[in-house]
Amino acid sequence: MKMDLEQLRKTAAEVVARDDVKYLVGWKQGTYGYRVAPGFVEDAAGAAELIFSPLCTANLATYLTLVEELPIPRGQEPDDRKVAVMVKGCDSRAVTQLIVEKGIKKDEVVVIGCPCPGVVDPNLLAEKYPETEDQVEMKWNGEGFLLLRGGEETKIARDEVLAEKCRLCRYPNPVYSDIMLGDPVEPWETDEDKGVEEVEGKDVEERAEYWAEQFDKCVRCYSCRNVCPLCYCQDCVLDRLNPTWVNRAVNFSENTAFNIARAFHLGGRCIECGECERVCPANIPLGKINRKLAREVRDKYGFEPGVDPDAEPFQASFKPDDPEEFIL
Amino acid sequence: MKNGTNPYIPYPATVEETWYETGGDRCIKTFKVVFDDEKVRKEWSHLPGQCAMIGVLGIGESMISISCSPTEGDFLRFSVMRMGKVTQALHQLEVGDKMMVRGPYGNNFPVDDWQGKKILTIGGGVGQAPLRPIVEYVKANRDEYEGLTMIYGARTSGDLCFKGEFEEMSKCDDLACHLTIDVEEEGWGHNVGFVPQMLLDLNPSPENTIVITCGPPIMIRFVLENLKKLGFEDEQIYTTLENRMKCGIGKCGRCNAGNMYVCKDGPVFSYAVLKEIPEAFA
Amino acid sequence: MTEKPKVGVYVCHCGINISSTVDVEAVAEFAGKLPDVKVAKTYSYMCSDPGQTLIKKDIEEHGLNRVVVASCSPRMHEPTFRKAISEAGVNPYFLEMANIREQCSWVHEEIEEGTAKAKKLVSASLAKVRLLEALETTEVDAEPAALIIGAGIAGIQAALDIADAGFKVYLVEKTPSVGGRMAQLDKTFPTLDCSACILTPKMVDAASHPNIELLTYSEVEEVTGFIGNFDVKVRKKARYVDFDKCTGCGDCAAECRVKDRFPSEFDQGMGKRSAIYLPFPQAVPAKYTIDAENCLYLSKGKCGKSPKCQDVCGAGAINFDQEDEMVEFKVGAIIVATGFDPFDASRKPEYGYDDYPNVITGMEMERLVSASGPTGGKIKVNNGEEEIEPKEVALIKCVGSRDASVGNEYCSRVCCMYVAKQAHLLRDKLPDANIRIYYMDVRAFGKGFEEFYDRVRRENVRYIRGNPSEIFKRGNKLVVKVEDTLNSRPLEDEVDLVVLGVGLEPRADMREIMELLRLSQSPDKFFLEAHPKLRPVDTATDGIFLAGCAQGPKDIPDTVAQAKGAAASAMIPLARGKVTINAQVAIVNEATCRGCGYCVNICPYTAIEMITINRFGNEVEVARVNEALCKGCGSCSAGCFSDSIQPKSFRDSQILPQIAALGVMR
Amino acid sequence: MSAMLLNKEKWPEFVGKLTGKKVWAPQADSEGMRFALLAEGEAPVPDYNNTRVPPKGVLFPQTETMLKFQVKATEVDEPELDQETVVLGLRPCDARAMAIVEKLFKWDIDDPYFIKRRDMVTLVGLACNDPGLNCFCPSVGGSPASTEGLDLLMVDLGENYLLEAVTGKGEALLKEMGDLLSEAGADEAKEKEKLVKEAEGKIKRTVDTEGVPEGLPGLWEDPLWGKVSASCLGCGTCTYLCPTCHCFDIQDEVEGFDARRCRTWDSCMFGEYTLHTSGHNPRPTRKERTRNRINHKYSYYVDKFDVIACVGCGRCSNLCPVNIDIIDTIRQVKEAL
Amino acid sequence: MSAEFNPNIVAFLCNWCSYAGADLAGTSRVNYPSNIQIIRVMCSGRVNPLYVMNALQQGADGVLVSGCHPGDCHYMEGNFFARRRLGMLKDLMEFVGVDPKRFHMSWVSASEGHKWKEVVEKTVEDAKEAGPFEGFRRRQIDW
Repeated sequence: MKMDLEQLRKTAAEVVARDDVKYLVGWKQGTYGYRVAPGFVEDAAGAAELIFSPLCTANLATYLTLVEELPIPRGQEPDDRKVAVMVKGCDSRAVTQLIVEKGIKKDEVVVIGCPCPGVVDPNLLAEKYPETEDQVEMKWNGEGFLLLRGGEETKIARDEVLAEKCRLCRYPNPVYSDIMLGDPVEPWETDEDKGVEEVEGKDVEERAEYWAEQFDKCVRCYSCRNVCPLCYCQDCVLDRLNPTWVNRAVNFSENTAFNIARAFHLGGRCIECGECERVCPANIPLGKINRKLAREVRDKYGFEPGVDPDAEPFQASFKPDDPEEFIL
Repeated sequence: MKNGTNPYIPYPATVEETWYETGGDRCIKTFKVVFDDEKVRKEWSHLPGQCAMIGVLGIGESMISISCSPTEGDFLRFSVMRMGKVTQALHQLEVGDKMMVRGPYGNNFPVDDWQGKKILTIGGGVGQAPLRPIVEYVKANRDEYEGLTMIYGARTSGDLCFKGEFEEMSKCDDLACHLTIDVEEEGWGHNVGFVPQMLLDLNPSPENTIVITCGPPIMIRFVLENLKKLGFEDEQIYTTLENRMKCGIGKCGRCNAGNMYVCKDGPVFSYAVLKEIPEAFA
Repeated sequence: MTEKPKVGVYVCHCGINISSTVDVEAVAEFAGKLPDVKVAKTYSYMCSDPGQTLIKKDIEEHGLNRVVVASCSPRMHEPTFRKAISEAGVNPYFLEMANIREQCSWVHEEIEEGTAKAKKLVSASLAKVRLLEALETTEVDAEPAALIIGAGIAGIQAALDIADAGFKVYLVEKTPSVGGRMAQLDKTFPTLDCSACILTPKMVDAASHPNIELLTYSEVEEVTGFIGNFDVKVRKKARYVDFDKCTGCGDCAAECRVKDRFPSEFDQGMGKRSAIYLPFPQAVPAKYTIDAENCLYLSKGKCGKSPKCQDVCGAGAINFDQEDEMVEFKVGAIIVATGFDPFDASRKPEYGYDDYPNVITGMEMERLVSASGPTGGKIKVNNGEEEIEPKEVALIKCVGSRDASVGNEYCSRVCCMYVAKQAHLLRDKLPDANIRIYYMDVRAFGKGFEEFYDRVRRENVRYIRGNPSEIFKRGNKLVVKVEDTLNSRPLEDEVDLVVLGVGLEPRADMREIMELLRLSQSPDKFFLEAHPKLRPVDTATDGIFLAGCAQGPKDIPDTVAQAKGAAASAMIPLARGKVTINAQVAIVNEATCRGCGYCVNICPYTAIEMITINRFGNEVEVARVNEALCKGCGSCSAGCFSDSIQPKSFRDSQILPQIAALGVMR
Repeated sequence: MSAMLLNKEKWPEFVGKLTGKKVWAPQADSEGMRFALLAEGEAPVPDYNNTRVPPKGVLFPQTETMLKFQVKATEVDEPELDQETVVLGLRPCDARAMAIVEKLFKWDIDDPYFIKRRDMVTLVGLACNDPGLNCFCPSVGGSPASTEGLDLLMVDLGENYLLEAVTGKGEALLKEMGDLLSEAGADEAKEKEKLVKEAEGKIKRTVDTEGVPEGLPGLWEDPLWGKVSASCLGCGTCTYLCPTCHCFDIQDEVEGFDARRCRTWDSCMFGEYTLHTSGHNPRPTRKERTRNRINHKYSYYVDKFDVIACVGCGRCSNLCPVNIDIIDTIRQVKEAL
Repeated sequence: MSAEFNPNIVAFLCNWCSYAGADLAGTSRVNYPSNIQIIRVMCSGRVNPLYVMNALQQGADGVLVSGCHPGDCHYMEGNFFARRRLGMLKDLMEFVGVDPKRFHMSWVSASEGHKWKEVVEKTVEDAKEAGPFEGFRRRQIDW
């Protein structure tokens, strides 16, 4: 991996120094352990804190649409400066899809692309190499990873801790960016989607049971929705009470409805960054649902979201020969 | 759990009279309701400034200020602006229908402490609803107060609440009723202009006076400014706050402004207290 | 103000149509107990006058403000009851019908199940009616002008009718002259009128009518707007001839350096024309046009020392600097009269159309037989070796029609008769020739058709029942291989001339018009009418009508009749001066719209556009519905993630309670 | 009653003796630990760090029916809440949280549901021998073996559990167990002391809260709130998983003619939480919400109930998707003071 | 209970083709099971896929969505959108364990009264096979 932190920080500093840039969102060292936090950088000092490492799982494209729209007092001009964001391959698809959906405009953002050899699953990592209170550094190291902690270097094989989404990643290099950092990485052979296949292998009752157990755990914190770069409605229908799609009550019935609705709204839009699954405090394998739908859309409709900024949105278009074998 | 010990249980009250105060999209409808259960009726006691949770079963509840004074009789009055789901359902209630009521909640205007003082109310729009009980209370206990001045304004004459009551008021010597609307209208025999300006024009003396103001935030801001100009002290000024509420009894958490729960520590606050709460005017 | 819903439920017996399978009294009794229901009644025929009066009286007496009628299909009587309640002062959209006849009593047998289902349907209707909103229909002004696309006989006729009624007409024709296909015909069946003789006066009328603005050599580029208010952009293609100066003298064509080099479109390629040309002698307008592709000067930049046409034109009309011109105007209605294309005989290679010069199409035959045609009306064909007068003639019907192998299953309706007519004309010119017609069926359904067919048969024209399988050459003859299916005899007839009775097909370029006007196609690929029987000249888009073969194969009388029908329909909004806009349109909640533009993509009527609004000082993009264009289908709504766009009367907030009512009532 | 000992082998018997009561205990689900009702005959050993979701739902269920009624009626029914309940093996911090929240639910007007449930429940805690990475209970007045809020404390001594009754309810429970238990001696007490000390020593992440409650209001406009909240996603993880968060929403739900009024956990991190029907929102952005959350825990609650409404369980730090770390936040507050 | 299970089926029909087709079935006195309750919408494109989820949640055992044949949509394209959306929903529902027999989509034209009957029969039969819906129905939840 040729990612050079010097270069990254220098580029970031240059970008935030621009008059037309409000701030830059990148990754920075978290407060302890393996944590990496989103960093909002406005100056060179901030830029010097940025990192890019196998621990940078978060999809920062979320922050492009997360900012609340506040009333602007009369006579005051809105701040139209751009927001710069650092993206991995998967994250860049979110940016692309947002452009397709007018969630953002190309000229509202500066996209800094970071070719990504794959990030770690922090849970897996912590399981095998217990997390401690000290801040650690991690690096890509040839085929694997290098963990630097307390002056000690630990080599970790790639397969041992690689995040599931990365195992299945087909776009390690950003598909859309204004500035590209480093050299592109060589895409790798992707595994079968074992998670999805395992569920598919069950019969319908087993599946119902499996998901019943999963959705029963849901606490409806909405972190899956909020972290999703493509869930950017200011006013989510699933929050609304008139009409009520989903009751506020937290129980298996409403949780399932919530999860189905959430997944459906991402149909043909999910770019498989895996954030929903990562942030779920109940450990619901949301990625399986999203990936399943994404795969169906890819296989049956030949559509892949977030790769072409000029594409017609999947759910707002059709082909005369869309599959219809299910129709009576 | 037995009935009576659960503060969340609302009691049915029958709508005895209803009328529209104002029209338009966000119209205000007033309800006069009487509890069905005599015991509840007897045990109920409220003072000016307090609120009640009213609602319709199956739809929900809303915290609404009680817009009548206990001195008026064994009934309650609510003036409700049509805004959301609950108020919409409330607006559909007609005479004879049931409204579910629980309360009273919150603190009240310290009417006892104010005895012997002059009372000045400054209201704007629907903000007159929490002020009306004070006006009525003072009217009913005229001997105990030094007099009452009321300033009330709205955008148009059609946006004034309780219109029918003002004429009678202006007949009394110790009650002064000053009405104003933002822009001139045909047949309008009162002042034209904004409430804060009218306050300046009237130039009330701060001496031995209590001011209670309620209305849109922007009006309050200028009223406060002008009261200061006129020499009023923070302790003389009172207002009521409104926040989103669910439980009404200080549990559900959402109505806090700083460390105050509006539903319990309020809704009545003196400006002296309020200005210490950073969120109060957010 | 929010009124409390006070619902009247009316359950219809429909004689015994409903009451024999549904216990209507029980349904009414059940409904009476549901929330907000003030009265619930039954009546023998709700749609009858006394039935409607019953509802009106109840509205007055009980102060009802919503009505549920449980009776037949809303497709039947919704307008009836809407009108009834609105006469009683209730907004007509405060009505919901429960279909307990077509979808209940008539399809179920047991009274228990019928009654149970009727109750559910009523409770679902009730759930919805309580939440319906009052809607007002609005009217907008209609532009008293019409656009007619295509100036064949259909377009000309429609234009004349509308213009005669006093409305402005823009008649747009793609080619340099009006007249269309009819102008190419020789005589017309069954009366044998000379086509040109009856058409030319109409062409001239159309050109000279004060209310008609004729835009030949022009194409419609853009149509936006809606009934009463279409904005049209037309491209007037450059003719390189000053329209006002050209006298139509023809000196230019005669002197053209590439004189008579190019196949004449009008003569189906059988005749030749110059690069500057008049499509045919009677062309209207009689103005020359330069074919830029073939003109030496325009295509190569050089034509001798100087272009000859320019030199000889006394009027100085030649203008090589001319550019396409855009014309914009507004109309209230549009008639599509773009006509047809004859079937391309090359698609039946077994008939050898591409291989043998003496295999020609019916359209070519028209030109061949025409006195103004390339041969001056003489029947001469090249058999590959020499020019001869044919002695043996074969006419084949149903070429490209009723033929699934070329994708045309329909009957082209005119071939039977034009082939008969051509046989008759050939008989006139070739009294001794053997004339055979190969046919599958003879359909002579029109006025005077059967008589004409009889006449032709008596003129020694042989009708052979059989669909030729192949045509090939043997010596200097063509062999028609066919089985005479009446006596199961295989034949190999040797002939000198084969006329292929080609059918009619949608125009090759109709897709452009389709996309321009957002019309749809029927399975035969012609334009789809709104209803095959009851609205044959209307399209699904209000204010756009069809005339002539654009909608399907037709003969001239039918074309004219339909053109007149389209003209009459198109004149309704023009004459009224107003159009009513559908009230059940979609509406956007701009506060929640996230501006993704999905609805804009989805809407088939371009009724939704993105606009920029100021939301508390922030400029944000949101969708907005043009109510005049919206048809209320609701497709946008189902595709909106934030439920911000909702069709009135079919809002989520109105449908979800319906679902709940059906679900909970088990 | 003095401290008692329970041999771990007798644990199933111990649990078995709780028949007739609802028993909540930490159980492994597909991917973590959570408190769930024990099925009959089950007796999982409470060997865990802490549950992802705190056991606050035992007293304050995430969704709870308050009233039942019929559409169009005016009569309401209340749910029956009179089954005796035991919570086994909750951590001292979670128990302490219950005691803290109880103050609010008893403030002036009793919340009948919480109080009734509290009355019916016996809380059997389990001291932490091995605190987690983000545990910081000592920083906010707790301890790995705190008994606050508990009726009974268990300490894992290896072979045995040491059981110490804290309240009468705890004692009653011990009595119920009869000869399943044996009396503990001084050695065990010493052993416990040692374990607690060790546990405290294992706590690495600490924060000094001195002066924070008094100082917070003064930091109202401090830029730290913008910094802390910039990455906030506005999800409810921190509040839902917080054992002291007690906010709830009340909604009516209708199913046919049956209806109920129920309350559901709510989160001050949701924009909608304070949104007025008029569209006005006194806390319009994540900044105000984050500030409110911290202020509420570390200042307002202290004002009202004289205790920090944070027990240092570390869940919000553990599970915040974007590393908003309450320990770090309080450190920043402290620095800004 | 030995009584046969009678599934509760909610059907969403477009006004122009399928609803008219169902009307035609009525006019032709075609007999079919009464388990089906029709909600009329203007176009199958109006059917928000989440209606299907909602219907199951609110008490349906099966759901049917029916519209015009491709190319016949009164609104030109609505049924194409419906097909894409509902096809995707079906995949999703199946994956989360909702028996695909509970959800059907059909093309029924205004002239296909008999096809309507067949569609209803198939839908009812399938729903019967799938049995009472016990998934995420609201009623399953104990208040």
